[in-house]
Amino acid sequence: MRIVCPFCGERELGEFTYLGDAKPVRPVAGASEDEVFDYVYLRDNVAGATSEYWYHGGGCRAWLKVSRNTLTHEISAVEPAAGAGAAKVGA
Amino acid sequence: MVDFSWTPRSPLEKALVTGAHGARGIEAGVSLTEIRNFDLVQVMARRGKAADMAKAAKACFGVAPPDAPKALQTPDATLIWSGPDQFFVLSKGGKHAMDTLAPALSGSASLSDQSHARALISVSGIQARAMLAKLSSIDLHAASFPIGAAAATSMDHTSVTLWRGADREDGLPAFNLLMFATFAESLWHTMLDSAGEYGVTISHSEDFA
Amino acid sequence: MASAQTHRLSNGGLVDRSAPLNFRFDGKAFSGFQGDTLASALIANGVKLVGRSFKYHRPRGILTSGSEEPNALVELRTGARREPNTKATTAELYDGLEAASQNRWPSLRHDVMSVNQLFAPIFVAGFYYKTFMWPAKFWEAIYEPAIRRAAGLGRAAGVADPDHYDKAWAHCDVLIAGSGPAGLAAALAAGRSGARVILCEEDFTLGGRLLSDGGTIDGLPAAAWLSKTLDELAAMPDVRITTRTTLFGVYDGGTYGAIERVSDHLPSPPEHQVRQRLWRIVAKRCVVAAGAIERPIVFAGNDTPGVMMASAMRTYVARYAATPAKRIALFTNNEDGWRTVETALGAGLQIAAVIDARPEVSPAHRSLASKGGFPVLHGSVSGVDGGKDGVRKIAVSLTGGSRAEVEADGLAVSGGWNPAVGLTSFHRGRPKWSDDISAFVPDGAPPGMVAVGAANGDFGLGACLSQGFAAGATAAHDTGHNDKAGIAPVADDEAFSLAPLWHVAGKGKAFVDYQHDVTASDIELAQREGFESVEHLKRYTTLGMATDQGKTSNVAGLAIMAAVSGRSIPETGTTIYRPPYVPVAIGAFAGHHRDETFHATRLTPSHHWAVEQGAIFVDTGLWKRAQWYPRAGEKDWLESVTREVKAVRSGVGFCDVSTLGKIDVHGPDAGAFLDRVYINTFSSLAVDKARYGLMLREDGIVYDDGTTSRLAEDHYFLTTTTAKAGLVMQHLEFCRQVLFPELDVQLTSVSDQWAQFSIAGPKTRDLLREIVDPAEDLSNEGFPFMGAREVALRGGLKARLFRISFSGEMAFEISVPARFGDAMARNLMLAGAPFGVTPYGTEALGVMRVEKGHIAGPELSGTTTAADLGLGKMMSTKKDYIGRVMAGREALVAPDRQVVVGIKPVDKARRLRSGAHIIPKGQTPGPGNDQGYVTSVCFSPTLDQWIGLALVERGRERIGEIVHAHDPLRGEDYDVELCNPVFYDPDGGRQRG
Amino acid sequence: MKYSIFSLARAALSGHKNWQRTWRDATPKDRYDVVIIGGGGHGLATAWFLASEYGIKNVAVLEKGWIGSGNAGRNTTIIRSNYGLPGNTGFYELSMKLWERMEQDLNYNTMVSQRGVINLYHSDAQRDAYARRGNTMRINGIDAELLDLAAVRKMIPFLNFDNARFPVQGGLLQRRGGTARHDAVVWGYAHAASALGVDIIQNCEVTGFVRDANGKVTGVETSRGKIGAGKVGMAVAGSSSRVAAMAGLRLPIESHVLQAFVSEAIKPLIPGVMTFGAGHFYVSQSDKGGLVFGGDIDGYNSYAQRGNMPVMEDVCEGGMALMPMIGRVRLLRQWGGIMDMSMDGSPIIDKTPVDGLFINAGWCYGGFKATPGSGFVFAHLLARDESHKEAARFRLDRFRTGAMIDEKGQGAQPNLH
Repeated sequence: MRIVCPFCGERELGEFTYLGDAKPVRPVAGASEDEVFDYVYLRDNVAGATSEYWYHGGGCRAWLKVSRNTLTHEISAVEPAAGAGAAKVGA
Repeated sequence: MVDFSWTPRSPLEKALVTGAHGARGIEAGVSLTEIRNFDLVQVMARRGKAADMAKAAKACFGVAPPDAPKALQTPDATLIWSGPDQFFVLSKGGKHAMDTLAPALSGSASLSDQSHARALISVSGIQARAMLAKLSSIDLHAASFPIGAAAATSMDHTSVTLWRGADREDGLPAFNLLMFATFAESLWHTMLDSAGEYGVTISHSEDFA
Repeated sequence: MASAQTHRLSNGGLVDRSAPLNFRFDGKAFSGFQGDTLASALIANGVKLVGRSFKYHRPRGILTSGSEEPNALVELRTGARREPNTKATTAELYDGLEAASQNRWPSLRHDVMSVNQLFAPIFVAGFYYKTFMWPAKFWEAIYEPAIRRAAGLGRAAGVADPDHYDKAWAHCDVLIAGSGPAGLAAALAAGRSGARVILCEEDFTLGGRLLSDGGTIDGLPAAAWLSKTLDELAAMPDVRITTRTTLFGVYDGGTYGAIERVSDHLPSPPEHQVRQRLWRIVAKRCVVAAGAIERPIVFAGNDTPGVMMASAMRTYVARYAATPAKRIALFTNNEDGWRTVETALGAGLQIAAVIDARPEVSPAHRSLASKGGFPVLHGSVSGVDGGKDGVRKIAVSLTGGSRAEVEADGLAVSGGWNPAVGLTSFHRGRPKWSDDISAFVPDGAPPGMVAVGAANGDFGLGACLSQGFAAGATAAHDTGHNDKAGIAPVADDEAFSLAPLWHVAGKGKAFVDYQHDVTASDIELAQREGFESVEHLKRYTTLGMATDQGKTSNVAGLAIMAAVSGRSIPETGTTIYRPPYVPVAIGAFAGHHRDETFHATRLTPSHHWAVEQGAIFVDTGLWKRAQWYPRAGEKDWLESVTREVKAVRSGVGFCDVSTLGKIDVHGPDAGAFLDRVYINTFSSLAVDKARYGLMLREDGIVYDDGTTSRLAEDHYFLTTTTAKAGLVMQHLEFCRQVLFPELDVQLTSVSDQWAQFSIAGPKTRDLLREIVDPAEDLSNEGFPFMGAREVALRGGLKARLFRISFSGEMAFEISVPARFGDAMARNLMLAGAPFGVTPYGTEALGVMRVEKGHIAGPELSGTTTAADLGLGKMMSTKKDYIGRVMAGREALVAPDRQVVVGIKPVDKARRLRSGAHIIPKGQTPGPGNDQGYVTSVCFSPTLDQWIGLALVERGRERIGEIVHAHDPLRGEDYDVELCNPVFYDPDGGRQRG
Repeated sequence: MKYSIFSLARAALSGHKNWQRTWRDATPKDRYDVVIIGGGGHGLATAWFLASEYGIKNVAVLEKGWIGSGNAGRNTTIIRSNYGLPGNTGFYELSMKLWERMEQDLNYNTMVSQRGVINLYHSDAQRDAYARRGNTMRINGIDAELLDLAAVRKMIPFLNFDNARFPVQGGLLQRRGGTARHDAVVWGYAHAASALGVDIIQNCEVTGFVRDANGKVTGVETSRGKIGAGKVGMAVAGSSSRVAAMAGLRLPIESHVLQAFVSEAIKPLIPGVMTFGAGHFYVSQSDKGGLVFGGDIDGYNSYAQRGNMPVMEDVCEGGMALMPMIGRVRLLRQWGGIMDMSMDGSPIIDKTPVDGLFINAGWCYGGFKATPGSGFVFAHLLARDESHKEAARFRLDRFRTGAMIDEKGQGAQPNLH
């Protein structure tokens, strides 16, 4: 598999570490146990197009949101996580 | 009281043996030169401060730091992209060391001294690409990785910073490799293993190539 | 003396008669020529019997001339380099080659195990599932060992492979598999357009079937066109052509695997050279010009030595000038088979007969037959008379029902051609059936891949050239190159005519899978028993699972299954094609990563100093850490470690702790950030102070711990455990970039920047005063416990000093830039000499931490909560942090959880061991009363007894209780007392003093 | 027809023309007492135990492809019961005991071969962890031995002891562990269950659940029509989330690809099963002679049933580190299976919040060895509406309550288990 890092360009799979589904959003402080449980444990585990977090730890250390198909492994889009490249926020 | 000396010791002090290595009877296809005792500072822009940092850096170096995987050579420093909003300043002689850069950049960036965290090796020669192809998944073809191209990547499952410097005087390509100091000896042996079939010339230097 | 090459033509072929090579097969000396394979050399020497089959040990000869070979497998080379199951058809001959037949005893000609053929009526497909069940114990004791000995093929060397392997990456626009006419045409078109091209050829000579079949291209004889084309390609700097290289797999994102047999054609690899190299090729486009594989027809006796694929037979004659037989019969169902007749006649061989299953043959062939003086029989081969010395007589069932016999010493067989659909199908694409050629053709190839020529089911030379060329041009265009391909090479297409024929009914065993001895009747039996799915068929009969990967057997097998189950071939379908396309040495996949270079090694800054000191090292992750420093006269590790601990507790010692993960946390929001990742608060930490921190995973379980210091308002220096350094960095980056992007914080690993030493013991200050600039105040007031700041050293160097203690002693940790780490160790020795300074290793470090009740790896097991570790009070109730909510789940706060507690043996002389379980005293151990286990133990020199930490149910409520330490694995069972885990200086006076 | 050497000999006389189908080719009835989704080892074992142990014979097993086409036919065939945590330990030992009588139970030779499983250790910390685990086993009445270096050398002298990056220091041995012929397990259960009246229906894909007004599941929609059911049990590891989603459930499970590899057949080289403790590599040698080996999952969610090269290389590196004698042995085939990776690395066998729907899922790396045990306890749950005592901890709500069974201590990160 090859992932096009938005910062580094196309790189091979071995440079990246997988985390998981990017859909669950960490509940805000004060959220209930049920909400946090859902965030931490339950997954759609989609067979098809998903968005997921990958870490370019063997490269620029950016966290990436990768749109990938779990049936074909085809990658359709890659974008940086909100805080990767944050120095340009507001610029 | 006893007298101390604080002699710096390269992480490759033991492993690096100058001279020839590998296949004999052919002209060495790869030259490996360790550059010792350099200053290396990691500069990371603060949130929303990319433009400020670029401005401040320009004041220091005369050029804006690279905003993409490239290495910029200035008369007294090399600025190497190392990730989004960040770059390395590689220099010698203290002009761009941590203590001098910090005041100039501190408002817009966070600085970490990495001078001792890395070993620096110059890989050059007619077989440099063939040898690096055993270590690096990056396409180093002249057209894909021109002079000044840089990459934050991995070799042997270890993070490295790789960039292509100016060609050697004989026109052969030269690559620079910053690797973590604690991995350096291990990676060095892997490099020798990769280069052995081509014949290797090994040296070290206090100066950049 | 090597025997004469009795079956070598006096001229012709691509062998170099000026370069004779000697070799041995089963100990007998032979000679061949440069350019031979082992198979062609054996043929040239008249050797027909080369192997034995898997199950029945039937005598077998050479069937093919390529990597599809099922029969001619040998053990190549000897000693540590012995390679079992090597296909003689792909092994390049070299001087001194030694090969042995396999799966036979005592010899190839007289194989005792061929007795299995007598049991053949019982040894049908799947027979073992129906028997060997009684008595149950007999399976492992008797049946299975016998089966295992009988099964298998060649013998592995059994000792370490002495050769090296490496792996490399390559990148291109257009990757081409195969150097036949289609592949070369593709390379020409893509190369001329300026694309970067890599062409991989499995063979050691370029040209593919052109080498055997010839032809006319652009008006030139094939050989001339080939040489001209190779010259043109060689002049293109961005076209790379590699022989002895098989493209074996396609992976995601246009990554391909190829194996280059760098030195397999040599007696042994030259110095500094590898045996084989694994290529990971990243290609934007791939043109598969891998050709097609001729398929056998299943008939009784079709495995007799001397029965050979028609195309292989003409390859041996034309390319190698070796004659598999003197008097050849051809059994074909298609036009192409006849080319073997033409080649054989051209070489002066005799044709006994052509048995053609088609109703008609062309007038041209009729006249060829009359010219050659051989009959054309319409019908099928129904049996072969012969044995281990080869074919003698061939029985023919003629169309219309009568029978005929043909005397011949070789039978060429052509059942048509199967495109090599492996590569195109490795992404689970299923090839589709083509009625035109009665074969499966590629469908659903992975992105960027296209099959051309024979690999695409177009067998004509003209079609191969034009398709290959067009695909090369398109691939170049698609990868951004100008359309400068020029004009395609031109050739005529050969006539194509085929009447599908898979199986000829007859008496005697008719083999589908030669190597695994799967017969047509096995397939019928499988169908009868309900194994109709092709996947069931494969698994039940082992069809296609041999080393040839079913290249010659799969399609025939499923065609027979289709026939007996009344379905069409496409309805029956194929099994899934799996990489690798050819078997690949495991060593090649490992490359450099074996033995001591299996994984990288990390060395601490003082490593080589420690080596000089004679330290014993321990692997901690990738690190080598000094475990202890033995001294002359010490009888074991315990004595050394005990000395080191005592030295620290009574004087001063130091230990390289540079392996701890170290992270610079910068930015205005650094404190707020740390508040969210740690359970305790860091924003309130004063500058120049350090604090112990604990972080949880989001599920509420403890993740890591360490000391973090505030070096400036906007700069914290965070440390992690050695084990988790990289993972914590990743986790913090996730927090920074994904969870809390609104915070202005920057992270940098500085693990390698700093050499860090722990200096501990009551004389620590004395030693430090020798090292640190006298102007620095190291007094308890000037540098209190948990202080952290930069200091000047004597000699001008700057260092960071942290007043933290893992040992429980008065201690500091000192950091200097890493290149000074070696000097620091030497200077500590120098400066500490008057105080008896003692370097200590990780064992002593561990002893002192257990004495002090500090948690470490064994307690941070990934299942313990902060409260389990006795650190529940650190959990802030005033802020949100990672893991806070999940840590409150009922089972994680249950009162009966196993928590950290100290243990002491009741018998003070007893040794403790980690991994023992805790059982209430007086009870018989069982699942119901297994209350915990011992996590860490040590001999405490300070207490002069073994002590330990344990995780025990309600442990802290049970201090003082006597329990059993139950250790059946080591046959031990003894009483221990649960106690306060802080064995040493519980008030902490020493570290604060 | 009863299988034996005598029936084989008799059949040989008639040219094997009289063998019956190994299992009946059933057409679906309108309704069954229990419908099992998934014709893998677990589903078929469940059906057999329902029929043989609990007297429930009106059972259908629905398989979308051919039986055994999922992980039952894609694993590395290892059986063992060397688990360390309450919940797993007892369950896997129950399973092991069922392996030991499987062939006689089923009248089918599944080639259960107890040649031993050894987990090698390379550090004191690993030894201690294995000691803890082995003692747990012994306390639960399971065989376990802790071998030191000398004992390992004696038992498997061909390992790389002298030139290793992470030298072997010893191992935890379970002699009763070993391998079984994976496909035969599927066929054996199918054979025996079919003989007891269970309908095995291939090429029958479940496309939805039939629910009554109260939401109770009363049947399934399939590619071969609607089939009514008193209870529905799903045993579709690899696809659990997909099937559960049809009932509106989200699970603490991710699907991941696990690759496996087999070498060319060679004469006997390796006696039992070995796992390398300093890398990702485990290996055994099949009766046919191939080295069957594997490592870790590829690490990213996948339903593609095929993996990538980095893991393949990683596994072979482990192999070469442990026993460099296999360098010249060739890798013959590579394939991938889709694993239900749960959030704590342990399985789920429970009722679901949907009435009438029962789940057997989350097997991670443990599915094959669990086959008979899983079938037994799932049959118990389906028959009795309550968990078997050895599966009582495999609850679906344990993640909510915090009662995880986390052998590896990796937490809610499925790809690390």
